[in-house]
Amino acid sequence: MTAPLIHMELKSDPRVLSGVREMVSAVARRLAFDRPTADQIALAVDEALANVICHGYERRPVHPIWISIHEMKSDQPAIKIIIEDEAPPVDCDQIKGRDLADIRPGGLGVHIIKEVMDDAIYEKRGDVGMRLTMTRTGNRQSDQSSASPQKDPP
Amino acid sequence: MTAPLIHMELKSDPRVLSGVREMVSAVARRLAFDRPTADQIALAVDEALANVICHGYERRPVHPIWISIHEMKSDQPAIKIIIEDEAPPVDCDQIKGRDLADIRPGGLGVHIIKEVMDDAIYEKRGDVGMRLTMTRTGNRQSDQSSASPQKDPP
Amino acid sequence: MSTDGLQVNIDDRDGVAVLSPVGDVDMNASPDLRARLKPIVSKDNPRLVIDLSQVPYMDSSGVATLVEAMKLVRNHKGSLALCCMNDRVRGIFEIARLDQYFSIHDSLDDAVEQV
Amino acid sequence: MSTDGLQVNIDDRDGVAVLSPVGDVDMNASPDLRARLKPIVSKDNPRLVIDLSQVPYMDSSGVATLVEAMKLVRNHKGSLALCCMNDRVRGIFEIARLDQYFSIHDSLDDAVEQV
Ligand SMILES: Nc1ncnc2c1ncn2[C@@H]1O[C@H](COP(=O)(O)OP(=O)(O)O)[C@@H](O)[C@H]1O
Ligand SMILES: Nc1ncnc2c1ncn2[C@@H]1O[C@H](COP(=O)(O)OP(=O)(O)O)[C@@H](O)[C@H]1O
Repeated sequence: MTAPLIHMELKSDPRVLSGVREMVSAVARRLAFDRPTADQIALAVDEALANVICHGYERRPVHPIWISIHEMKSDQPAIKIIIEDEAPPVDCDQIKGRDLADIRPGGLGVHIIKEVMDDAIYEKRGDVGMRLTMTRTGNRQSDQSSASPQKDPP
Repeated sequence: MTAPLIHMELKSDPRVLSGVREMVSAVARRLAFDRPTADQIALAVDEALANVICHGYERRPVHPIWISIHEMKSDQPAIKIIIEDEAPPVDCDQIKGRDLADIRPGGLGVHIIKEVMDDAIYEKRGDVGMRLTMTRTGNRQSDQSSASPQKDPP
Repeated sequence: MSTDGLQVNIDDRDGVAVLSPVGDVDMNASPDLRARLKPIVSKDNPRLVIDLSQVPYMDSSGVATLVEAMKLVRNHKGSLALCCMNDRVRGIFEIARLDQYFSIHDSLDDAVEQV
Repeated sequence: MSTDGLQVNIDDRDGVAVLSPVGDVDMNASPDLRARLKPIVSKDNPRLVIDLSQVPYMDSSGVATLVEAMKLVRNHKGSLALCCMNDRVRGIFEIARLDQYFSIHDSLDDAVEQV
Protein backbone atom coordinates (compact mmCIF):
# COMPACT_ATOMS: atom_id res chain seq x y z
CA MET A 1 0.00 0.00 0.00
CA THR A 2 1.39 3.43 -0.91
CA ALA A 3 1.78 6.18 1.69
CA PRO A 4 -1.48 7.71 2.88
CA LEU A 5 -2.38 11.25 1.85
CA ILE A 6 -2.89 11.99 5.52
CA HIS A 7 -2.06 10.08 8.67
CA MET A 8 -3.22 11.56 11.97
CA GLU A 9 -2.90 10.78 15.61
CA LEU A 10 -5.78 12.19 17.64
CA LYS A 11 -6.54 12.36 21.31
CA SER A 12 -9.75 10.52 22.23
CA ASP A 13 -11.25 13.90 23.02
CA PRO A 14 -14.71 14.56 21.54
CA ARG A 15 -13.61 18.12 20.72
CA VAL A 16 -11.52 16.81 17.82
CA LEU A 17 -14.51 15.24 16.06
CA SER A 18 -15.71 18.33 14.21
CA GLY A 19 -12.21 18.98 12.86
CA VAL A 20 -11.78 15.45 11.63
CA ARG A 21 -15.10 15.31 9.82
CA GLU A 22 -14.52 18.66 8.08
CA MET A 23 -11.11 17.37 7.01
CA VAL A 24 -12.48 14.07 5.72
CA SER A 25 -15.27 15.77 3.79
CA ALA A 26 -12.86 18.28 2.21
CA VAL A 27 -10.32 15.62 1.22
CA ALA A 28 -13.06 13.40 -0.23
CA ARG A 29 -14.31 16.30 -2.34
CA ARG A 30 -10.77 16.91 -3.57
CA LEU A 31 -10.70 13.24 -4.62
CA ALA A 32 -13.75 14.06 -6.77
CA PHE A 33 -16.57 12.70 -4.60
CA ASP A 34 -19.70 14.82 -4.82
CA ARG A 35 -20.64 16.84 -1.75
CA PRO A 36 -23.40 14.56 -0.40
CA THR A 37 -21.15 11.51 -0.66
CA ALA A 38 -18.20 13.34 0.90
CA ASP A 39 -20.45 14.36 3.79
CA GLN A 40 -21.64 10.77 4.22
CA ILE A 41 -18.07 9.49 4.34
CA ALA A 42 -17.31 12.11 7.00
CA LEU A 43 -20.37 10.92 8.94
CA ALA A 44 -19.15 7.32 8.85
CA VAL A 45 -15.74 8.40 10.17
CA ASP A 46 -17.38 10.48 12.89
CA GLU A 47 -19.51 7.51 13.99
CA ALA A 48 -16.49 5.21 14.03
CA LEU A 49 -14.44 7.66 16.11
CA ALA A 50 -17.34 8.24 18.50
CA ASN A 51 -17.53 4.46 19.03
CA VAL A 52 -13.82 4.22 19.78
CA ILE A 53 -14.09 7.09 22.28
CA CYS A 54 -17.28 5.77 23.84
CA HIS A 55 -16.92 1.97 23.83
CA GLY A 56 -13.18 1.42 23.31
CA TYR A 57 -11.89 4.08 25.71
CA GLU A 58 -15.03 4.52 27.84
CA ARG A 59 -14.92 8.31 27.29
CA ARG A 60 -11.45 8.85 28.75
CA PRO A 61 -10.13 11.70 26.58
CA VAL A 62 -6.38 11.02 26.81
CA HIS A 63 -5.87 7.95 24.61
CA PRO A 64 -4.57 7.84 21.03
CA ILE A 65 -6.59 7.14 17.89
CA TRP A 66 -4.90 6.87 14.49
CA ILE A 67 -6.63 7.58 11.23
CA SER A 68 -5.18 7.37 7.75
CA ILE A 69 -6.71 8.43 4.47
CA HIS A 70 -5.64 6.73 1.26
CA GLU A 71 -6.51 7.42 -2.33
CA MET A 72 -7.33 4.18 -4.19
CA LYS A 73 -6.61 3.75 -7.87
CA SER A 74 -9.85 3.86 -9.84
CA ASP A 75 -11.52 5.74 -12.66
CA GLN A 76 -14.14 6.60 -10.05
CA PRO A 77 -13.47 8.60 -6.90
CA ALA A 78 -12.18 6.00 -4.41
CA ILE A 79 -11.04 6.31 -0.81
CA LYS A 80 -9.79 4.00 1.92
CA ILE A 81 -9.86 5.07 5.56
CA ILE A 82 -8.24 3.11 8.38
CA ILE A 83 -8.98 3.83 12.05
CA GLU A 84 -6.86 2.22 14.77
CA ASP A 85 -6.90 2.36 18.55
CA GLU A 86 -5.19 0.72 21.49
CA ALA A 87 -8.32 -0.04 23.49
CA PRO A 88 -8.97 -3.55 24.84
CA PRO A 89 -9.97 -5.56 21.78
CA VAL A 90 -13.53 -6.91 21.54
CA ASP A 91 -14.91 -9.79 19.53
CA CYS A 92 -15.70 -8.41 16.12
CA ASP A 93 -19.10 -10.08 16.01
CA GLN A 94 -20.07 -7.97 19.03
CA ILE A 95 -19.79 -4.90 16.82
CA LYS A 96 -23.07 -4.81 15.01
CA GLY A 97 -25.95 -2.45 14.43
CA ARG A 98 -29.37 -3.15 15.88
CA ASP A 99 -32.44 -4.15 13.89
CA LEU A 100 -33.78 -0.84 12.59
CA ALA A 101 -37.38 -1.91 13.15
CA ASP A 102 -36.69 -2.02 16.89
CA ILE A 103 -36.65 1.73 17.38
CA ARG A 104 -34.77 2.86 20.47
CA PRO A 105 -32.16 5.46 21.33
CA GLY A 106 -28.70 4.34 20.21
CA GLY A 107 -27.49 1.41 18.17
CA LEU A 108 -27.29 3.36 14.91
CA GLY A 109 -23.57 4.05 14.48
CA VAL A 110 -22.46 0.71 13.04
CA HIS A 111 -25.51 0.61 10.81
CA ILE A 112 -24.63 4.03 9.37
CA ILE A 113 -21.01 3.01 8.78
CA LYS A 114 -22.05 -0.14 6.88
CA GLU A 115 -24.71 1.69 4.89
CA VAL A 116 -22.45 4.52 3.79
CA MET A 117 -19.26 2.62 3.05
CA ASP A 118 -18.81 -0.22 0.56
CA ASP A 119 -16.84 -2.26 3.13
CA ALA A 120 -16.21 -1.77 6.82
CA ILE A 121 -14.06 -4.50 8.33
CA TYR A 122 -13.20 -4.65 12.02
CA GLU A 123 -10.21 -6.69 13.20
CA LYS A 124 -8.03 -7.05 16.27
CA ARG A 125 -4.58 -5.47 15.88
CA GLY A 126 -3.05 -8.05 18.25
CA ASP A 127 -3.16 -8.09 22.03
CA VAL A 128 -4.09 -4.44 22.16
CA GLY A 129 -6.28 -2.39 19.90
CA MET A 130 -8.78 -2.64 17.08
CA ARG A 131 -8.55 -1.68 13.42
CA LEU A 132 -11.44 -0.63 11.20
CA THR A 133 -10.77 -0.53 7.44
CA MET A 134 -13.40 1.18 5.31
CA THR A 135 -13.57 1.85 1.58
CA ARG A 136 -15.90 3.74 -0.68
CA THR A 137 -15.89 4.08 -4.47
CA GLY A 138 -18.20 6.26 -6.60
CA ASN A 139 -20.31 9.11 -6.73
CA ARG A 140 -18.36 11.41 -8.88
CA GLN A 141 -18.88 15.16 -8.86
CA SER A 142 -20.80 16.43 -11.81
CA ASP A 143 -22.45 19.63 -12.81
CA GLN A 144 -25.87 18.03 -12.61
CA SER A 145 -26.93 18.84 -9.09
CA SER A 146 -29.64 16.18 -9.33
CA ALA A 147 -27.16 13.50 -8.25
CA SER A 148 -28.70 11.19 -5.68
CA PRO A 149 -27.43 11.79 -2.13
CA GLN A 150 -27.76 8.08 -1.32
CA LYS A 151 -25.65 5.15 -2.35
CA ASP A 152 -27.56 2.96 -4.78
CA PRO A 153 -29.48 0.33 -2.84
CA PRO A 154 -27.76 -3.07 -2.99
CA MET B 1 4.50 20.13 26.58
CA THR B 2 1.40 17.93 26.87
CA ALA B 3 0.28 15.70 24.00
CA PRO B 4 -1.21 17.55 21.05
CA LEU B 5 -4.93 17.34 20.36
CA ILE B 6 -4.02 16.30 16.84
CA HIS B 7 -0.77 15.30 15.20
CA MET B 8 -0.82 14.66 11.45
CA GLU B 9 1.59 13.51 8.83
CA LEU B 10 0.65 14.82 5.39
CA LYS B 11 2.02 14.23 1.93
CA SER B 12 3.34 17.43 0.31
CA ASP B 13 0.43 17.18 -2.11
CA PRO B 14 -1.56 20.41 -2.64
CA ARG B 15 -4.77 18.35 -2.62
CA VAL B 16 -4.50 17.97 1.14
CA LEU B 17 -4.57 21.72 1.77
CA SER B 18 -8.34 22.17 1.77
CA GLY B 19 -8.76 19.32 4.26
CA VAL B 20 -6.16 20.71 6.63
CA ARG B 21 -7.57 24.22 6.67
CA GLU B 22 -11.13 23.00 7.30
CA MET B 23 -9.77 20.89 10.15
CA VAL B 24 -7.79 23.74 11.68
CA SER B 25 -10.72 26.13 11.47
CA ALA B 26 -13.10 23.60 13.06
CA VAL B 27 -10.70 22.73 15.88
CA ALA B 28 -10.02 26.42 16.57
CA ARG B 29 -13.75 27.08 16.82
CA ARG B 30 -14.08 24.18 19.25
CA LEU B 31 -11.35 25.84 21.33
CA ALA B 32 -13.69 28.88 21.48
CA PHE B 33 -12.14 31.13 18.84
CA ASP B 34 -14.74 33.11 16.94
CA ARG B 35 -15.30 32.17 13.31
CA PRO B 36 -13.30 34.99 11.67
CA THR B 37 -10.30 34.30 13.89
CA ALA B 38 -10.55 30.54 13.33
CA ASP B 39 -10.60 31.16 9.57
CA GLN B 40 -7.55 33.43 9.84
CA ILE B 41 -5.63 30.78 11.78
CA ALA B 42 -6.53 28.27 9.05
CA LEU B 43 -5.29 30.75 6.44
CA ALA B 44 -1.95 31.10 8.24
CA VAL B 45 -1.55 27.31 8.33
CA ASP B 46 -2.48 27.06 4.65
CA GLU B 47 0.14 29.68 3.74
CA ALA B 48 2.79 27.93 5.81
CA LEU B 49 2.04 24.55 4.21
CA ALA B 50 2.00 26.07 0.73
CA ASN B 51 5.47 27.51 1.43
CA VAL B 52 6.82 24.14 2.54
CA ILE B 53 5.40 22.48 -0.58
CA CYS B 54 6.58 25.25 -2.89
CA HIS B 55 9.94 26.38 -1.49
CA GLY B 56 10.97 23.51 0.79
CA TYR B 57 10.01 20.61 -1.47
CA GLU B 58 9.92 22.49 -4.81
CA ARG B 59 6.43 21.13 -5.52
CA ARG B 60 7.34 17.44 -5.37
CA PRO B 61 4.18 15.91 -3.87
CA VAL B 62 5.66 12.85 -2.13
CA HIS B 63 7.44 14.27 0.90
CA PRO B 64 6.22 14.34 4.50
CA ILE B 65 4.98 17.36 6.43
CA TRP B 66 4.03 17.11 10.10
CA ILE B 67 1.57 19.38 11.83
CA SER B 68 0.48 19.32 15.43
CA ILE B 69 -2.24 21.30 17.12
CA HIS B 70 -1.98 22.05 20.83
CA GLU B 71 -4.38 23.70 23.19
CA MET B 72 -2.60 26.24 25.42
CA LYS B 73 -3.74 26.97 28.95
CA SER B 74 -5.41 30.38 29.09
CA ASP B 75 -8.67 32.03 30.07
CA GLN B 76 -8.79 33.13 26.44
CA PRO B 77 -8.95 30.77 23.47
CA ALA B 78 -5.31 29.83 22.83
CA ILE B 79 -3.71 27.55 20.25
CA LYS B 80 -0.20 26.49 19.30
CA ILE B 81 0.49 24.95 15.90
CA ILE B 82 3.81 23.40 14.90
CA ILE B 83 4.69 22.57 11.29
CA GLU B 84 7.76 20.49 10.49
CA ASP B 85 9.33 19.24 7.28
CA GLU B 86 12.46 17.46 6.14
CA ALA B 87 13.35 19.80 3.31
CA PRO B 88 16.87 21.27 3.02
CA PRO B 89 17.01 23.88 5.76
CA VAL B 90 17.32 27.55 4.80
CA ASP B 91 18.60 30.50 6.79
CA CYS B 92 15.72 31.76 8.82
CA ASP B 93 16.39 35.38 7.90
CA GLN B 94 15.71 34.43 4.27
CA ILE B 95 12.12 33.74 5.25
CA LYS B 96 10.52 37.14 5.29
CA GLY B 97 7.60 38.93 3.70
CA ARG B 98 8.12 41.70 1.19
CA ASP B 99 7.43 45.38 1.77
CA LEU B 100 3.69 45.69 1.21
CA ALA B 101 4.10 49.04 -0.54
CA ASP B 102 6.04 47.29 -3.32
CA ILE B 103 3.03 45.67 -4.93
CA ARG B 104 3.86 42.62 -7.02
CA PRO B 105 2.54 39.08 -7.40
CA GLY B 106 3.73 36.84 -4.55
CA GLY B 107 5.60 37.58 -1.38
CA LEU B 108 2.49 37.72 0.81
CA GLY B 109 2.51 34.36 2.62
CA VAL B 110 4.98 35.14 5.40
CA HIS B 111 3.39 38.54 5.92
CA ILE B 112 -0.03 36.93 6.39
CA ILE B 113 1.37 34.38 8.84
CA LYS B 114 3.00 37.10 10.98
CA GLU B 115 -0.04 39.35 10.84
CA VAL B 116 -2.52 36.65 11.86
CA MET B 117 -0.51 34.84 14.53
CA ASP B 118 0.91 36.34 17.72
CA ASP B 119 4.25 34.59 17.12
CA ALA B 120 5.65 32.67 14.20
CA ILE B 121 9.15 31.36 14.79
CA TYR B 122 11.14 29.48 12.15
CA GLU B 123 14.07 27.29 13.17
CA LYS B 124 16.23 24.54 11.70
CA ARG B 125 15.43 21.09 13.08
CA GLY B 126 19.05 19.98 12.61
CA ASP B 127 20.75 18.85 9.44
CA VAL B 128 17.45 18.23 7.74
CA GLY B 129 14.22 20.09 7.98
CA MET B 130 12.60 23.25 9.28
CA ARG B 131 10.18 23.87 12.13
CA LEU B 132 7.63 26.69 12.33
CA THR B 133 6.01 27.27 15.72
CA MET B 134 3.00 29.59 15.76
CA THR B 135 0.71 30.68 18.56
CA ARG B 136 -2.45 32.72 18.77
CA THR B 137 -4.46 33.81 21.83
CA GLY B 138 -7.80 35.67 21.84
CA ASN B 139 -10.78 36.43 20.07
CA ARG B 140 -13.34 34.57 22.00
CA GLN B 141 -16.68 33.59 20.53
CA SER B 142 -19.49 35.76 21.71
CA ASP B 143 -23.08 36.33 20.75
CA GLN B 144 -22.30 39.85 19.56
CA SER B 145 -21.64 39.34 15.90
CA SER B 146 -19.99 42.76 15.77
CA ALA B 147 -16.66 41.26 16.79
CA SER B 148 -13.85 42.61 14.64
CA PRO B 149 -12.49 40.10 12.11
CA GLN B 150 -8.98 41.54 12.49
CA LYS B 151 -6.48 41.16 15.25
CA ASP B 152 -6.07 44.46 17.08
CA PRO B 153 -3.31 46.46 15.43
CA PRO B 154 -0.05 46.29 17.40
CA MET C 1 -10.39 26.96 27.07
CA SER C 2 -13.25 25.35 25.20
CA THR C 3 -16.58 26.45 23.94
CA ASP C 4 -19.36 26.27 26.48
CA GLY C 5 -22.07 23.72 25.78
CA LEU C 6 -24.53 23.74 22.91
CA GLN C 7 -26.69 26.84 22.76
CA VAL C 8 -30.41 25.93 22.75
CA ASN C 9 -32.92 28.76 22.44
CA ILE C 10 -36.37 28.05 23.85
CA ASP C 11 -39.49 29.94 22.85
CA ASP C 12 -43.21 29.59 23.43
CA ARG C 13 -45.59 29.73 20.45
CA ASP C 14 -49.24 29.53 21.68
CA GLY C 15 -48.41 26.85 24.24
CA VAL C 16 -46.02 24.98 21.98
CA ALA C 17 -42.40 24.94 23.14
CA VAL C 18 -40.02 25.67 20.26
CA LEU C 19 -36.44 24.51 20.87
CA SER C 20 -33.75 25.80 18.53
CA PRO C 21 -30.31 24.26 19.00
CA VAL C 22 -27.52 26.33 17.44
CA GLY C 23 -24.54 24.29 16.24
CA ASP C 24 -23.51 20.73 15.43
CA VAL C 25 -25.39 18.11 17.45
CA ASP C 26 -22.66 15.49 17.81
CA MET C 27 -21.34 13.35 20.65
CA ASN C 28 -19.93 16.51 22.19
CA ALA C 29 -23.22 18.43 22.17
CA SER C 30 -25.96 15.79 22.45
CA PRO C 31 -25.83 15.66 26.27
CA ASP C 32 -26.59 19.40 26.33
CA LEU C 33 -29.61 18.97 24.07
CA ARG C 34 -30.79 16.05 26.18
CA ALA C 35 -30.52 18.13 29.36
CA ARG C 36 -32.63 20.92 27.83
CA LEU C 37 -35.25 18.50 26.47
CA LYS C 38 -35.64 16.47 29.65
CA PRO C 39 -37.78 18.89 31.75
CA ILE C 40 -40.02 19.71 28.78
CA VAL C 41 -40.76 16.14 27.67
CA SER C 42 -41.31 14.96 31.24
CA LYS C 43 -44.42 17.07 31.82
CA ASP C 44 -47.96 15.88 31.08
CA ASN C 45 -49.06 16.29 27.46
CA PRO C 46 -45.94 18.03 26.26
CA ARG C 47 -46.21 19.83 22.93
CA LEU C 48 -42.97 20.79 21.30
CA VAL C 49 -41.20 21.54 18.05
CA ILE C 50 -37.46 21.18 17.51
CA ASP C 51 -36.31 23.69 14.91
CA LEU C 52 -33.15 22.36 13.25
CA SER C 53 -32.56 25.32 10.95
CA GLN C 54 -29.37 26.23 12.81
CA VAL C 55 -27.97 22.71 13.03
CA PRO C 56 -25.44 22.22 10.21
CA TYR C 57 -24.60 18.66 11.27
CA MET C 58 -26.06 15.86 13.36
CA ASP C 59 -24.72 12.39 14.06
CA SER C 60 -26.30 9.27 15.55
CA SER C 61 -25.91 10.57 19.10
CA GLY C 62 -28.18 13.48 18.18
CA VAL C 63 -30.67 11.16 16.52
CA ALA C 64 -30.60 8.92 19.61
CA THR C 65 -31.38 11.94 21.79
CA LEU C 66 -34.40 12.76 19.62
CA VAL C 67 -35.63 9.14 19.66
CA GLU C 68 -35.43 9.15 23.43
CA ALA C 69 -37.35 12.43 23.58
CA MET C 70 -40.01 11.06 21.24
CA LYS C 71 -40.46 7.97 23.43
CA LEU C 72 -40.91 10.15 26.51
CA VAL C 73 -43.33 12.45 24.70
CA ARG C 74 -45.47 9.46 23.73
CA ASN C 75 -45.38 8.10 27.28
CA HIS C 76 -46.68 11.46 28.45
CA LYS C 77 -49.33 11.58 25.72
CA GLY C 78 -47.80 14.61 24.08
CA SER C 79 -46.65 15.49 20.62
CA LEU C 80 -43.29 16.36 19.04
CA ALA C 81 -42.43 17.61 15.56
CA LEU C 82 -39.17 18.45 13.82
CA CYS C 83 -38.66 21.15 11.25
CA CYS C 84 -36.26 22.88 8.93
CA MET C 85 -33.51 20.29 8.62
CA ASN C 86 -30.90 20.70 5.91
CA ASP C 87 -30.18 17.88 3.42
CA ARG C 88 -27.16 16.67 5.33
CA VAL C 89 -29.19 16.23 8.53
CA ARG C 90 -32.14 14.73 6.68
CA GLY C 91 -29.76 12.16 5.20
CA ILE C 92 -29.05 10.59 8.57
CA PHE C 93 -32.77 10.24 9.36
CA GLU C 94 -33.16 8.47 6.03
CA ILE C 95 -30.22 6.13 6.58
CA ALA C 96 -31.63 5.28 10.01
CA ARG C 97 -35.11 4.77 8.51
CA LEU C 98 -36.49 7.27 11.03
CA ASP C 99 -37.89 9.71 8.52
CA GLN C 100 -41.29 8.05 8.97
CA TYR C 101 -41.03 7.67 12.75
CA PHE C 102 -40.78 11.43 13.26
CA SER C 103 -43.15 14.11 12.06
CA ILE C 104 -40.84 16.23 9.89
CA HIS C 105 -41.86 19.60 8.42
CA ASP C 106 -40.22 22.07 6.09
CA SER C 107 -41.39 25.18 7.92
CA LEU C 108 -41.67 26.12 11.57
CA ASP C 109 -45.26 27.33 11.07
CA ASP C 110 -46.35 23.96 9.68
CA ALA C 111 -44.66 22.15 12.53
CA VAL C 112 -46.27 24.35 15.21
CA GLU C 113 -49.67 23.92 13.59
CA GLN C 114 -49.41 20.12 13.42
CA VAL C 115 -48.10 19.50 16.90
CA MET D 1 -8.85 10.13 -9.35
CA SER D 2 -8.93 13.82 -8.54
CA THR D 3 -11.15 16.73 -9.35
CA ASP D 4 -10.46 18.38 -12.64
CA GLY D 5 -9.15 21.94 -12.49
CA LEU D 6 -10.96 25.01 -11.20
CA GLN D 7 -14.17 25.75 -13.05
CA VAL D 8 -14.18 29.32 -14.43
CA ASN D 9 -17.31 30.52 -16.21
CA ILE D 10 -16.79 33.34 -18.72
CA ASP D 11 -19.53 35.64 -19.90
CA ASP D 12 -19.75 38.82 -21.97
CA ARG D 13 -21.72 41.79 -20.62
CA ASP D 14 -21.77 44.64 -23.20
CA GLY D 15 -18.13 44.10 -24.10
CA VAL D 16 -17.00 43.48 -20.52
CA ALA D 17 -15.68 39.97 -19.85
CA VAL D 18 -17.10 38.57 -16.60
CA LEU D 19 -15.06 35.70 -15.13
CA SER D 20 -16.67 33.63 -12.38
CA PRO D 21 -14.40 31.07 -10.73
CA VAL D 22 -16.30 28.36 -8.84
CA GLY D 23 -14.44 26.94 -5.84
CA ASP D 24 -11.51 27.65 -3.54
CA VAL D 25 -8.74 29.63 -5.22
CA ASP D 26 -5.72 28.14 -3.44
CA MET D 27 -2.31 26.91 -4.52
CA ASN D 28 -4.05 23.98 -6.19
CA ALA D 29 -6.41 26.12 -8.27
CA SER D 30 -4.57 29.41 -8.90
CA PRO D 31 -2.70 28.12 -11.98
CA ASP D 32 -6.09 27.33 -13.58
CA LEU D 33 -7.38 30.85 -12.91
CA ARG D 34 -4.14 32.31 -14.26
CA ALA D 35 -4.45 30.26 -17.46
CA ARG D 36 -8.00 31.52 -18.03
CA LEU D 37 -7.06 35.15 -17.30
CA LYS D 38 -3.97 35.25 -19.48
CA PRO D 39 -5.57 35.51 -22.95
CA ILE D 40 -8.09 38.10 -21.75
CA VAL D 41 -5.65 40.45 -20.01
CA SER D 42 -3.15 40.21 -22.87
CA LYS D 43 -5.38 41.94 -25.43
CA ASP D 44 -5.43 45.68 -26.03
CA ASN D 45 -7.63 47.67 -23.66
CA PRO D 46 -9.03 44.68 -21.80
CA ARG D 47 -12.15 45.31 -19.71
CA LEU D 48 -13.03 42.63 -17.23
CA VAL D 49 -14.78 41.86 -13.96
CA ILE D 50 -13.92 38.93 -11.72
CA ASP D 51 -17.02 37.81 -9.85
CA LEU D 52 -15.95 36.09 -6.61
CA SER D 53 -19.44 35.21 -5.38
CA GLN D 54 -18.70 31.50 -5.80
CA VAL D 55 -15.27 31.54 -4.20
CA PRO D 56 -15.58 30.44 -0.56
CA TYR D 57 -11.84 30.73 0.09
CA MET D 58 -8.77 32.37 -1.39
CA ASP D 59 -5.15 32.32 -0.25
CA SER D 60 -2.12 34.40 -1.20
CA SER D 61 -1.56 32.41 -4.39
CA GLY D 62 -4.99 33.58 -5.58
CA VAL D 63 -4.24 37.15 -4.59
CA ALA D 64 -0.89 36.96 -6.40
CA THR D 65 -2.70 35.79 -9.53
CA LEU D 66 -5.02 38.78 -9.36
CA VAL D 67 -2.13 41.22 -8.77
CA GLU D 68 -0.39 39.84 -11.83
CA ALA D 69 -3.58 40.19 -13.88
CA MET D 70 -4.01 43.79 -12.68
CA LYS D 71 -0.44 44.66 -13.72
CA LEU D 72 -1.02 43.22 -17.19
CA VAL D 73 -4.35 45.03 -17.51
CA ARG D 74 -2.66 48.34 -16.69
CA ASN D 75 0.14 47.62 -19.16
CA HIS D 76 -2.50 47.11 -21.80
CA LYS D 77 -4.41 50.24 -20.78
CA GLY D 78 -7.45 48.29 -19.71
CA SER D 79 -9.53 48.07 -16.59
CA LEU D 80 -10.29 45.33 -14.05
CA ALA D 81 -12.76 45.22 -11.17
CA LEU D 82 -13.58 42.62 -8.52
CA CYS D 83 -16.97 41.99 -7.03
CA CYS D 84 -19.03 39.99 -4.59
CA MET D 85 -16.33 38.70 -2.25
CA ASN D 86 -17.36 37.15 1.05
CA ASP D 87 -15.89 38.40 4.36
CA ARG D 88 -13.34 35.61 4.52
CA VAL D 89 -11.94 36.51 1.09
CA ARG D 90 -12.13 40.24 1.78
CA GLY D 91 -10.05 39.62 4.92
CA ILE D 92 -7.02 38.53 2.95
CA PHE D 93 -7.14 41.64 0.74
CA GLU D 94 -7.20 43.73 3.89
CA ILE D 95 -4.29 41.89 5.52
CA ALA D 96 -2.30 42.31 2.30
CA ARG D 97 -3.29 46.03 2.15
CA LEU D 98 -4.60 45.45 -1.36
CA ASP D 99 -8.17 46.55 -0.70
CA GLN D 100 -7.23 50.00 -2.07
CA TYR D 101 -5.15 48.70 -4.98
CA PHE D 102 -8.11 46.88 -6.51
CA SER D 103 -11.47 48.31 -7.44
CA ILE D 104 -13.80 46.19 -5.29
CA HIS D 105 -17.59 46.28 -5.61
CA ASP D 106 -20.46 44.67 -3.75
CA SER D 107 -22.57 43.90 -6.82
CA LEU D 108 -21.78 42.62 -10.28
CA ASP D 109 -23.82 45.42 -11.88
CA ASP D 110 -21.76 48.09 -10.11
CA ALA D 111 -18.54 46.40 -11.14
CA VAL D 112 -19.58 46.12 -14.79
CA GLU D 113 -20.65 49.75 -14.83
CA GLN D 114 -17.37 51.02 -13.35
CA VAL D 115 -15.00 48.99 -15.45
N1 LIG E 1 -14.83 0.72 18.44
C1 LIG E 1 -15.58 -0.13 19.18
N2 LIG E 1 -15.02 -0.80 20.20
C2 LIG E 1 -15.75 -1.65 20.93
N3 LIG E 1 -17.05 -1.91 20.72
C3 LIG E 1 -17.67 -1.28 19.74
C4 LIG E 1 -16.98 -0.35 18.91
N4 LIG E 1 -17.84 0.12 18.00
C5 LIG E 1 -19.03 -0.47 18.25
N5 LIG E 1 -18.95 -1.31 19.30
C6 LIG E 1 -20.04 -2.16 19.83
O1 LIG E 1 -21.09 -2.20 18.85
C7 LIG E 1 -22.32 -1.76 19.42
C8 LIG E 1 -23.15 -1.00 18.39
O2 LIG E 1 -22.56 0.27 18.12
P1 LIG E 1 -23.43 1.44 17.49
O3 LIG E 1 -24.20 0.87 16.35
O4 LIG E 1 -22.51 2.54 17.17
O5 LIG E 1 -24.45 1.86 18.60
P2 LIG E 1 -24.21 2.52 20.03
O6 LIG E 1 -22.83 3.07 20.04
O7 LIG E 1 -25.27 3.55 20.14
O8 LIG E 1 -24.39 1.38 21.01
C9 LIG E 1 -21.92 -0.92 20.61
O9 LIG E 1 -22.92 -0.88 21.60
C10 LIG E 1 -20.65 -1.62 21.09
O10 LIG E 1 -20.97 -2.71 21.91
N1 LIG F 1 9.01 26.77 4.32
C1 LIG F 1 9.93 27.51 3.64
N2 LIG F 1 11.09 26.95 3.26
C2 LIG F 1 12.01 27.67 2.59
N3 LIG F 1 11.85 28.97 2.26
C3 LIG F 1 10.73 29.59 2.60
C4 LIG F 1 9.70 28.89 3.31
N4 LIG F 1 8.68 29.75 3.52
C5 LIG F 1 9.06 30.93 2.96
N5 LIG F 1 10.29 30.84 2.41
C6 LIG F 1 11.04 31.94 1.75
O1 LIG F 1 10.42 33.17 2.11
C7 LIG F 1 10.01 33.89 0.94
C8 LIG F 1 8.71 34.65 1.18
O2 LIG F 1 7.61 33.76 1.26
P1 LIG F 1 6.14 34.27 1.02
O3 LIG F 1 5.93 35.52 1.79
O4 LIG F 1 5.22 33.15 1.34
O5 LIG F 1 6.05 34.64 -0.52
P2 LIG F 1 6.18 33.71 -1.81
O6 LIG F 1 5.97 32.30 -1.37
O7 LIG F 1 5.09 34.22 -2.71
O8 LIG F 1 7.56 33.98 -2.34
C9 LIG F 1 9.90 32.85 -0.14
O9 LIG F 1 10.12 33.39 -1.43
C10 LIG F 1 11.01 31.86 0.24
O10 LIG F 1 12.26 32.30 -0.23
